[in-house]
Amino acid sequence: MQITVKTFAQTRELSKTPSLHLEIEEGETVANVTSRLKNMDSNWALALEGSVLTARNQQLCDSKTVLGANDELAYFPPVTGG
Amino acid sequence: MQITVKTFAQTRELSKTPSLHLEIEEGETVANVTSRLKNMDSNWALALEGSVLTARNQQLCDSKTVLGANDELAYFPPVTGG
Amino acid sequence: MFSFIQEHDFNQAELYTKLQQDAQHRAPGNTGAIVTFTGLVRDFNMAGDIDGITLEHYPEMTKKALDLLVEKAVTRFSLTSAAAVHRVGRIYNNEQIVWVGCAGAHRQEAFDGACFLMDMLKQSVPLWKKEFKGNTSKWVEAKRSDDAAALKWMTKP
Amino acid sequence: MFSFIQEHDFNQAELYTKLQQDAQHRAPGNTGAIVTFTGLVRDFNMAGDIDGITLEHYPEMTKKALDLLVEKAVTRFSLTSAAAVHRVGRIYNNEQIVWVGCAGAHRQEAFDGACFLMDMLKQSVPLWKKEFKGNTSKWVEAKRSDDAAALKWMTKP
Repeated sequence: MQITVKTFAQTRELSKTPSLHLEIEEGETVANVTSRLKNMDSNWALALEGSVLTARNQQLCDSKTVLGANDELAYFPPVTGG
Repeated sequence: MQITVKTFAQTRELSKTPSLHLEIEEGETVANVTSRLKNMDSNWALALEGSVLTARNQQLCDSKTVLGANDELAYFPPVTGG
Repeated sequence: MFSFIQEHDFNQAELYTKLQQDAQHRAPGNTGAIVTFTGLVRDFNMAGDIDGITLEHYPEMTKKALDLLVEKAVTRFSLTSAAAVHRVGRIYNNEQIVWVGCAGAHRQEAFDGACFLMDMLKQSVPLWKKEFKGNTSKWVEAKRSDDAAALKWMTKP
Repeated sequence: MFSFIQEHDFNQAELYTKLQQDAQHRAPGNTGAIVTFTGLVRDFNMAGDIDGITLEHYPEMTKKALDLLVEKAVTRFSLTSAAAVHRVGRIYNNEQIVWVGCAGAHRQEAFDGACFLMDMLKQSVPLWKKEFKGNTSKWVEAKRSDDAAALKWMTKP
């Protein structure tokens, strides 16, 4: 099944990938996807280093969250609005 | 020498005296004046019972404050603005 | 910095603009946060269902006390400006009673300044509320929770 | 209750009126306190002297996150209404960035609600600031003090 990965701010600039589609297996967690992306290339490795937040379908989530078909998984740095 | 005494809100209603002039001696304190007023009549006795605040020349003061010629001494209940 | 004691109603938008302009004048480009507080008369108060309130004050002292408070807030919280406006006289349900505004470099200072102004105003500015319904009226008692709120600022470093 | 994410500037007075009307509609005669917060761009920020900021966001999530926050504030502090507006895109020095407003029966609830909205917004709404000067720009780092401010609300009963 397929998910959409999105990135924002520094994470977007470092990964050089604002958005991509990814094939995942049933039961894969955010942590699994994160380590697959880190192994893809050095840009992703750098982008996902340190404190990066994740959101599944536009809600903040943690690394243990299990992903499903057509989910949108976003990576971004700590927010700085306000 | 002479001072002006003023009262406000419940203190004014109970004392039935919004304002009066009073002769005082050199060195008299707020506490002295308060006990003289309390002895004047039962209205004043009632008005100055319990928690009553005092201000000398429009600044909050305590009972040990020494009064001077032409001072304005005000008595009023705890404030309830805002 | 400004303060008014007045019988007539005030306009929140005008006061906000006046505060912002004063802050910009006093410390150009350094205001990052503006907090305002507006107090209104509720239908249902201490004595139950009411028609409104009457505010008595000590005219010669009220303005001085309010000015002093505004100055203290600016100094204590390093504000770029602060202001307070209080109405006196007869005020009906849902009407405005009081407005305070604080401008500062950061949000915490502006929030603290506005809280401080309201807490201390309820302790040191000679204003007294009487609630009325029809022809009857009743003085509002000072609240212990207001004493506690003001005490907090006196004991804080 | 309302929230907006927008590129164009907002009018403090209009938002205040909208909040007050909403509170009056939701709980007639029960609003005794209205607190507003406005955030502005300062000339001098983390990176020193700047020309302004650019705000990036996650469009599909920002509005949802802001709506959720406003709802949480109303529930947690028993407010009569609450609202939040945040700008995105390019914003120059001294312009407005963010506005929050809380209406409640008493002042403490309205103050707490507005503090809560600002503290949590800086923690959970996907917005990122980049400061620019001329052709150079630099991302703003998240502050530890903002983490601490948000944590305060999570541990409070």
